[in-house]
Amino acid sequence: ADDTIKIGVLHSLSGTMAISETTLKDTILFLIDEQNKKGGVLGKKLEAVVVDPASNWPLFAEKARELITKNKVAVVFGCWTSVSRKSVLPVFKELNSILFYPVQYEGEESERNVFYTGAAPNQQAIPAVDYLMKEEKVKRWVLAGTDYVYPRTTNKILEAYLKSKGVAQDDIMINYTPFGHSDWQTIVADIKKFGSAGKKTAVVSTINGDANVPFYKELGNQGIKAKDIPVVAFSVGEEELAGIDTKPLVGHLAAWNYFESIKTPANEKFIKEWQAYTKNPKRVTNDPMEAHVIGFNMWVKAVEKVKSTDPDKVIDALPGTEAPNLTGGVSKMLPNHHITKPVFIGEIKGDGQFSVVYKTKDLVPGDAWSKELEGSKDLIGDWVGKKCGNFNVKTNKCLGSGT
Amino acid sequence: MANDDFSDTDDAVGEIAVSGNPLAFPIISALQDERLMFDAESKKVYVKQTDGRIIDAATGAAVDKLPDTAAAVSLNNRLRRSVDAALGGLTLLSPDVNTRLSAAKSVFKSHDEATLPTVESALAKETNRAVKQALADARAAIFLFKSDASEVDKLEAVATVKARGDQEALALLTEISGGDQPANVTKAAASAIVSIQGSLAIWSGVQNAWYGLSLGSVLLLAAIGLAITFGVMGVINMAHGEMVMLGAYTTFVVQEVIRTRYPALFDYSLLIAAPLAFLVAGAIGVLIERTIIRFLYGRPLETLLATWGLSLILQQAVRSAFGPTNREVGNPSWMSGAFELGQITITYNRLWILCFTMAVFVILLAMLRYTALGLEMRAVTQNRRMAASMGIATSRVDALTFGLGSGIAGIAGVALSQIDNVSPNLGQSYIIDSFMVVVFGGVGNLWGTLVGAFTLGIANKFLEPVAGAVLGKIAILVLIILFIQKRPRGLFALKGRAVEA
Amino acid sequence: MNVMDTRSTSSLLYLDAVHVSFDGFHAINNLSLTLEPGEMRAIIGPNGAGKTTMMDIITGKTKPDEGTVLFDGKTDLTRLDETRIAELGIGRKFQKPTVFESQSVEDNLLLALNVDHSVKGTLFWRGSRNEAEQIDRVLETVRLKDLRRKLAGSLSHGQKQWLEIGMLLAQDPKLLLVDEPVAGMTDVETHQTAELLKEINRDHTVMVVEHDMTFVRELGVKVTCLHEGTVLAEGTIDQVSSNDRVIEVYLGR
Amino acid sequence: MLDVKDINLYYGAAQALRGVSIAAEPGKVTCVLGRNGVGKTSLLRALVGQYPLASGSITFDGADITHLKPYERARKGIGFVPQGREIFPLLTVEENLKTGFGPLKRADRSIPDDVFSLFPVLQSMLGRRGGDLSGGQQQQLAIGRAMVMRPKLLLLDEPTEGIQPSIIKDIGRAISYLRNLGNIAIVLVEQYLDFACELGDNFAVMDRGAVKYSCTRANLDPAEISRQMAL
Amino acid sequence: MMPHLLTRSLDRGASIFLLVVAACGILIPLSNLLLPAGSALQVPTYLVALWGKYVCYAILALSIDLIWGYCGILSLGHGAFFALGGYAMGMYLMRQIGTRGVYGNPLLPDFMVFLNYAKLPWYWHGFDMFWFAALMVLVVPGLLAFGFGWLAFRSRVTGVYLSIITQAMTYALLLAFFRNDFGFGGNNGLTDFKDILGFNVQAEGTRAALFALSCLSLIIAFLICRAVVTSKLGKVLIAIRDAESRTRFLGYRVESYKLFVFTLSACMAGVAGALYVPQVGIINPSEFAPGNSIEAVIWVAVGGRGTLVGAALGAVVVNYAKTFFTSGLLAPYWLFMLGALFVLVTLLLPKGIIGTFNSWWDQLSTKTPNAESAAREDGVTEPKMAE
Ligand SMILES: Nc1ncnc2c1ncn2[C@@H]1O[C@H](COP(=O)(O)OP(=O)(O)OP(=O)(O)O)[C@@H](O)[C@H]1O
Ligand SMILES: Nc1ncnc2c1ncn2[C@@H]1O[C@H](COP(=O)(O)OP(=O)(O)OP(=O)(O)O)[C@@H](O)[C@H]1O
Ligand SMILES: CC(C)C[C@H](N)C(=O)O
Ligand SMILES: [Mg+2]
Ligand SMILES: [Mg+2]
Repeated sequence: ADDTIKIGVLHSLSGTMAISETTLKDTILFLIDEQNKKGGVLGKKLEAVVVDPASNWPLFAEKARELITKNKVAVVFGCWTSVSRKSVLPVFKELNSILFYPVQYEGEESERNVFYTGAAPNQQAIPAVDYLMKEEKVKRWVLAGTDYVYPRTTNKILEAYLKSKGVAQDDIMINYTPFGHSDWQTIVADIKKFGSAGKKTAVVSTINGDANVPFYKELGNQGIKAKDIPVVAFSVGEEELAGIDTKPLVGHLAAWNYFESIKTPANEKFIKEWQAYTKNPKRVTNDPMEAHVIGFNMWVKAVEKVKSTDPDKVIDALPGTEAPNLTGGVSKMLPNHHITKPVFIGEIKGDGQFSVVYKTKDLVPGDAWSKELEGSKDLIGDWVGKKCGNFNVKTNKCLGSGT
Repeated sequence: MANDDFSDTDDAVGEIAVSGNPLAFPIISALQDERLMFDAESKKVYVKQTDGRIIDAATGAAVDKLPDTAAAVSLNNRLRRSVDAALGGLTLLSPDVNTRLSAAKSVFKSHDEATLPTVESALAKETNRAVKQALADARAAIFLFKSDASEVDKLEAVATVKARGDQEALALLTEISGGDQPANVTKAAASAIVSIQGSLAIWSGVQNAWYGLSLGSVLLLAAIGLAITFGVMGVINMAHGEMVMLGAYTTFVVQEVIRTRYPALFDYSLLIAAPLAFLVAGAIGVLIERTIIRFLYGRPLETLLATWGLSLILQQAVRSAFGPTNREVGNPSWMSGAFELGQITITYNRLWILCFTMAVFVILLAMLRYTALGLEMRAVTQNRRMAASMGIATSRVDALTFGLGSGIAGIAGVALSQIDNVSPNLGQSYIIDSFMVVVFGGVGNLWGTLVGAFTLGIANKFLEPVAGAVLGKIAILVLIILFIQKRPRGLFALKGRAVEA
Repeated sequence: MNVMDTRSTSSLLYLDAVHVSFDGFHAINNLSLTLEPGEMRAIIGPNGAGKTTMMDIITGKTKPDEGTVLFDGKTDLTRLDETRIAELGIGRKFQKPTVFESQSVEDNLLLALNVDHSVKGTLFWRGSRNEAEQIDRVLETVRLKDLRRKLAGSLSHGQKQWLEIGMLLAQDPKLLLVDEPVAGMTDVETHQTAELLKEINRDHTVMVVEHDMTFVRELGVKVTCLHEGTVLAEGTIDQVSSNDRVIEVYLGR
Repeated sequence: MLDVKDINLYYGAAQALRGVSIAAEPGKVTCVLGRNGVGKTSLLRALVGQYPLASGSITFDGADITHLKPYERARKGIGFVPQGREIFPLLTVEENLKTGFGPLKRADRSIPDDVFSLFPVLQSMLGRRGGDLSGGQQQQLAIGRAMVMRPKLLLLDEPTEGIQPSIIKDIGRAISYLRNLGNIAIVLVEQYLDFACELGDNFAVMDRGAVKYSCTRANLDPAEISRQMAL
Repeated sequence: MMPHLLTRSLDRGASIFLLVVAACGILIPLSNLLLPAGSALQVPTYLVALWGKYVCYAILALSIDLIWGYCGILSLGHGAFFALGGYAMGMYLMRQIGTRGVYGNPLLPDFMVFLNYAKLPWYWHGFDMFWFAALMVLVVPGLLAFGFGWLAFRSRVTGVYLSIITQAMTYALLLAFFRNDFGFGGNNGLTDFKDILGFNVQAEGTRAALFALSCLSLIIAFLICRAVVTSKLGKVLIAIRDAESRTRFLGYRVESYKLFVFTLSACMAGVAGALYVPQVGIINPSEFAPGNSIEAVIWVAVGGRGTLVGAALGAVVVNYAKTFFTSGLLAPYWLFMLGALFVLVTLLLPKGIIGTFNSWWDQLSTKTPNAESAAREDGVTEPKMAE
C-alpha cells in the first residue's frame, strides 16, 4: 500500500561493536541511495529504517521486533557478532522476515529466514591454512583466539583439519585470551618460543576486535617478522588496519573473500562511488561491506523476480539468485542460504592495504555444517528441495523442529 | 623471474645469487625494496635504482623510461626469506658494520651451506667483535647441518652454539639432534640442550617478573589519576576512563598535525602531546568539576550517576568527532623495537612507559606531600566546611584537584596510545582495572596504588603462563575478592581511629 | 594468666594487666582495674591518658595486645566482638555523641531497647504498649519529648548528648560505660545528670569518665585517675584530688 | 570591630536565630551563654559563613561581610574553633596546624611559639594523625590551629569541652593573654559559667534563638545569668 | 507472612503503585489477546514483550534498592544474580527443546553437540524439570550471595571495597561464562527456546501470561520489600547504613542483617532474570558485564534511592528512554540524551524522581520542617572525625 519499501538496518552505532558495524550501516544507506537513483525496486523507492541496538544483545532482539512489526520493513540487513544473530533469530522466525548477515562466522547454522553472505569456516579458515602449508611450508601452528564461540569452533575445525593432514599434537599450540585483552607480552613471547623450535611456524589468529591492535603492536615491538612467524588473521581487515601503523606488520596475512586492493573494474567503481558518497577520499572498504553489496543485490534481484517483497516468496526466490561480486566472479545463493565466494590471502602492506598473494581457482561454496566436526559432518542445509536447514544425509531425516 | 609466480621467482633468486654476476646484488636488493619492475609485454626486467635511474636488469644498461606496462615484481614471505638469505651471502663483506652483522645473523638462521666459503673469508677479515661472534655462530650453524663436516668441527660447533644459550640455539640443537649425526655429536647436543633449557627456565622467571612490572606500570598509570579523583576526593569517577581516552586522542591529533605539517618532529610527538594532553584533560576536568561535581560533594554516590552520564556523553562526542573506528597513533623511533637483555626481550615502549609512570608517581607524591596546594587538597577533601573556615579557597582547590586527577589521566592516555587502541572505547577497558587497583591498594593512599598495581601486574604475569590468560584473569579477580576479606580496607589500609567513624 | 584465680573473682569487671599500643605508642600500659557489681566508678585523668581507649577495649572496639578483661567473673571480653559484648549487657555512651542521624529521636530509642535483636525478631516485631511506655519514660527523663519526631541529625550537640544517654537508658544494660556525659551541658544540667546517674546506679553498675570535677564530686563515688595508660591514683575524690601527682598532671595548680 | 545586626537564620523551615544582635571589640571577650539547642553554635556558624542568613547584617572591621564566602571571611581575619573540634583526621598534627597558613603572607607562614608553649602535647605529637588524638588533645589542636591564623577575631565554641582541668586553666590563661594583646576580639560560647565569668567582658544569654539577657562585666551577676540559663 | 507485616507496609504511595502494576498486569494482556489486532486500544505483542522486559528490570531495581537504599550496601555486581537466575531458566528452556534442536540430539543442547560434548555435564542434570529449575532460580543466586556475603560481611568489608569486589565477582563470572569450556554456550549463550511448561514461548498467549506473571512477581517483590523496610528490621537496616559500628554496640549482629537482605535481594534478582529470559529469548554472558550492574544501580538513583517505588519507576523510565532514543531520528544522539538525563537528574532531582516528589509533597501537605538531614546516606564514607 505504501509507496516506499522499507529496509531495516540493524547495526550497532554505539558501544563496543560500533567500531565495526557503523561502516555497514553506511554501506546499506549507500546501496539504497544508488538503487533509488536507478529508480528503486518494483517502481517504489527504498527507504532505510536505522536503529541502534547499541552492542547490547537483548536490545538487538527488541529492535528487530520493532523493525518488523512497527516499521514493517521488508528485509533487514544487520548484525555482526554471532550472538546478536542468535538473539534476533527467534524474532525473524516468529515474525517470518528476512535477515542478511554479512560477517564470517563459525557456521553450524542454516535458517530459513537468514541469508549468510559472510564466509563460513570452509571459505576462510581452511583455505588460509592450506596456503600456509603449501606456500610457506608451515609445520607448526599456533591457534590464538579470543575465548568464545567463533574462535573456539574455528580452532576446533582447524585442529581436526590439521591433524588429518598429519600435523602432530605437539606442533599445535592453542591459546585463548579474554575479550579486549591488551597485554600481549607473555603470549607473544610464548609464540616466539614456540616458533623457535626449528620448524616453520605460523599463527592463525581468531583474535577479535579491540584486542588486535595491542596484539600487532606487541608483535611489531618484539620483532616478530612475517618472514619468521607469519600471522594469518580472519577478522583483521582494511578498517582495522587503518588504526595501526602497519610498517612493522608488512607480510602478515589475512584471509578474506574480498580485498580493497583487488583491481577489477567493478571494485574500482565501487570504491570511487563509496568514497564520493561518504565524502571521504580515504574511506576504506572491506569484506563484510562487500558481503552486504552482494546480499543487497541478490535481494533486489529476487524481489524483482517475484515482483513482491512478500518474505515467503522472496525466501523461495533467493536460492539460485546470482550477483556479481566486486572481485570479478559471480556469487550465487545456495540452497543452504550461504553463498559461493572466492577466497583470497593477502599480505599486509606498508600503506594499510593488502597485496593478494593467493586466490582460489573457483568460487568456494559455503558449508553451513562443517565436515570436520563429528556432529555435523552428515548434515546439509537445503531450503529448496528438502525444505530443511539441517538434513541428515545418512539417516535421510530432517532433524529437530525442521520437519 | 619473468612469471608472476612466487615459486619461479624464488628459484630465480637462488640462481642469481650464486651466479656471481656483479648485477646480482642490485637486482636482489631491488627486489627486496619492490624496485624490481617486470614488463609483461617485452618480458624484460628493469631495476629502478635508488637515485631514480632505471637500468635493464639483464644487461645493466641504462634505460630512459619504463614501459607503461611494467609493474613491480611482488613479494611474499617465502620470497622475502630467500632474498634475505641471498643478500646475507652477498652482504657479508659489506663495508657497513650493521649490514654485516644482520647478514651474519641471517646466515645463522638460514645455515645455508653455499655461503660457507664467504662466511669463512669474512670471518678471517672481520675486526669487529660482535660481527666476528655472529660470523662464528653462523659458521657453527652451517657445520651443524653440513652432512660432510668432521665430527670435531661439529662438536666445536655444538659448543659454540651452546655458548649462545638462547632460544635459537636451542632450536638448532633440537633440530640436529633429531637427524642422523655421529653419536658423540648427538650426545653433546643433548647435554647442551639440557643446559640451555635450564638457564632458559631461570630467564623465563625473570621475564615474567619484567612483564609483571610492565603490566603493573600500565595499571598504575591508568589508575593514578583515579587515585586522586576517587582516592583523595571521593568522587566515584566513572568518567576517568574517558579522560584517559581524551589524552590518547590528543596524541592522535598532535601526530596528525605533525605528519601533515612537520614530519621531522615525529619523534618528539609524544613530548609535545604529554603536556597538551594534561592541559586538555585537565581543562575538561576543571569544567566538569565546576559545572557538575561541585554540587555533589558529600554525596559521593551521586557522583557515580553523574560521571556515568558524562562518560556516555564524552564517548559519543569523540565518536561523532573522530568516527567510531580506531585511529592510528604511531610509535616514535625511540619507542619502537626491543633490545635483548640476557635471554629476555625488553621492548622500548614498555620500558619507557615504566620510567614515565614512575616519574609521574614521584612528582605527584611530592606534590601532595610537600606543597601548600597538596596540603590544601587533602584538608579540603577531609573536611570541606572546616577548610573554608581556615581560609582555604575550597572551590579553587576542588577544581584544581579534579583537574589534576583528570590531567594525569590524560597523560596516561598518551602512554597508553602507544600500546593500545585509540578508539572511543579505550576508556572503558581501563576503568574497571583502575578501580580494582585503587581499592586493592587501599583508597586514599598513593603508595597503596603503586604497590597494588605492581602486585596485580606481577601476579597476573606469573599466573598467565600456568593458567592461561583467561583463567589467570579470573584467578586474579578471585584473589582480589579473597584478599579484601583479609584486609577489608585494602593493602595499605589506613588504620586507627582517624579513619573509623 | 592464672586462670583458676581469675575465675573465682566476684567483681563485675576485671581488667588484668591490659596493654595496647598503636604503632609503638603505648596508649594503655599494664592497666588493671576492678569494678564490683552495683558500683559506680568515676574515671578521671589527663587528655590522652587512655580513658576512652579503655572503654574501647571493654566494648570490643579495640583488641588489647596483652591482658584479659573479665566480665561477670567468667567471660573474657577480649575474645568477643562488639555485638556479643553488648548482648552480655554492656552499654556505652560515646565521647562524641553518635546517634542514627537520619532516624527520629523516637526510633533511636526504639532501636536501643533491650529486646530481641535477631533478624527474625525484628522482622516480625510488633510494637507493644510496654515498649511504648518505656520509650516515653526515657524521653521524659532526657527531656526530648517535644523533639521525639525530629530527626536525630538535626539536634544540637547537647541534645545529641542527651539522646545518647537516653539510648543507654533504653538499652538497660548491666554495666554502663559513660564517656564524658556532661561535656557541653549547663551547670544545672550537669547537676541533673549526676542525679540521673545516681538513680541508675541503684540497680546498675556504672563507669563514668569526666573532667568536670564538680560533677565528679557530686557523684560522691570512688575515683580512679589514669595517666599514661595506667592507674595513677584511686580513692575518694578528696584523696585523689589531693594527690600531688594528680595535681601535677591533671588538676593543675 | 564585629557588629552583628538583627540576624535571622533558618534550617529549612525551622528558625534557629531570631533577630540576634551582638558586638565584639578588640581586647574584649564577649561571652555567649545558653542551654543546649538555643542557637549558640548557629550564631557562630552564621558569623563564619557556614550557613546563609535569611536577613540581618554582619559588619567586620568596617566592612560588610554578610555576603562573603567562608574563606573570604577567614582571610579577613576570623579564626574559628568549632564545637566538635573538626580536626582534619588524616592530616598530621603539624599539617593540621599548617592549614592555618592560608590567609597569611608567605613570610608569616610559621607556627607561633605560643601554640606549643600553651599546648606542649601538640609539640610532642607533631607527626601523629589528628584523628588519632584523644578528644581533649584534638580540642587543644583546634585552638592551636585557629591561633596559627593570627586572627583579629577569634570565635570559640565551647573550647573547654572535654578538657582536663589544668588545661582549662591554661586555655583561660591563653584567652586572657590574647585579650591582653589588645588587638584581638574574642567571642566565647560557653556553658561553663565560672570559666566564662572569669574571662568575659560582655555577656549575652540566648534562648530559643534570641538574645534574651545581656550585661557587661561591670554589672555582672553570675547568679542572675545562671538563673537566665536555667529557665 | 504475618498479616501485620502486610498491613503495615501499605501506605498511600505503595497502594497506588500496586494498583497501577496490577492494572497493567491485567489490562495489557487482555487487550493484547482479546481486542482485534490493529484496533486503537490493542496493545501490540511487540509492546507486551518490551514492557515485560521493563517489568523484569523493575524487579531487579527493587532488589538493589532494598540493599542500597536501606542498608547502604552498594552492589555493583547485582547483574550477576540476575544473570544466574536467567541462566537457570535458560537451562530449563534449553532442555525443553529436546529433539527439536538442529542436531536432533534428545539430550544435548545444540552447542554441546558441535563442541563435541560426550555427555551432559553434571550441572545440567535436573534442569529438564520445571520445579527443579525454578528452585535453582532462587538457590543459585541465593547461595552465591550467601557465600559471598558470609565472607564479606563477616570480615567487615564495607563501602567501596564491597562495591568493587562485587564488581570483581561479576567480572570473573563474565569471563568464565564466555568460555566455551564452561558449558553454557559461551558468548552465544542460550537461545532458540521453544517451550515453557509445554506452551510455545513465542505464542501471544504465552507472552501475555509471562507479562502478567512478571507483574505479579513485581507486586510480590514489592510487598516483600515493603514488609521488610517497614518492619523494625527496616529501621535496623537504616541504622546500619548510617552508623554501622554504633549498631553493633547496641547488640545487633550487623553481619546477619546484611546477609539476610543481601541474600533476599539476590534471590529477587534471580527471579527477575528468570522471567526476563523467556521474554527476550536469549541469555548470554554480557548480562554479567559490570556496566550492566552499574546501570541497574543508576536506574535506582534516577528513580529515587530508598523509596522502592522510585527504583521500579527509574528502571522503567531509563529503559523506556533507551528504547525511545535508540530509534528514529534521535538514534545517533541517544547517548547524549541518556548521559544528559543522568547528569540532569543528579543535579536537578538530587533525591531522584520519587524522592524529590516525596519531599515536595511532604512540604506541601504537612508544612513541618523537614530539616536537611546531615546523615551520610551513602555506603561510602567521607573520612570522619574520630570520637
Ligand atoms: N589509633 C591510634 N593511633 C595512634 N594513637 C592513638 C590511637 N588511638 C589512641 N591513640 C592515642 O592514645 C592515647 C589515649 O587516647 P584516649 O582517647 O584513650 O585518651 P582519653 O583518656 O580518652 O583522653 P580525653 O580525655 O582527651 O578524651 C592518646 O594519646 C591518643 O593520641
Ligand atoms: N543542621 C541542622 N538542621 C536542623 N536543625 C538544626 C541543625 N543544627 C541545629 N539545629 C537545631 O537548631 C537549634 C540550635 O542549635 P545549635 O547547635 O545552634 O545549639 P547550641 O546552642 O549550640 O546548643 P549546644 O549547647 O547543645 O551546642 C537546635 O534546636 C537544633 O536542634
Ligand atoms: C569473528 C567476528 C568478527 C564475527 C563472528 N561472527 C562472531 O562470532 O562474533
Ligand atoms: Mg576520651
Ligand atoms: Mg553548640
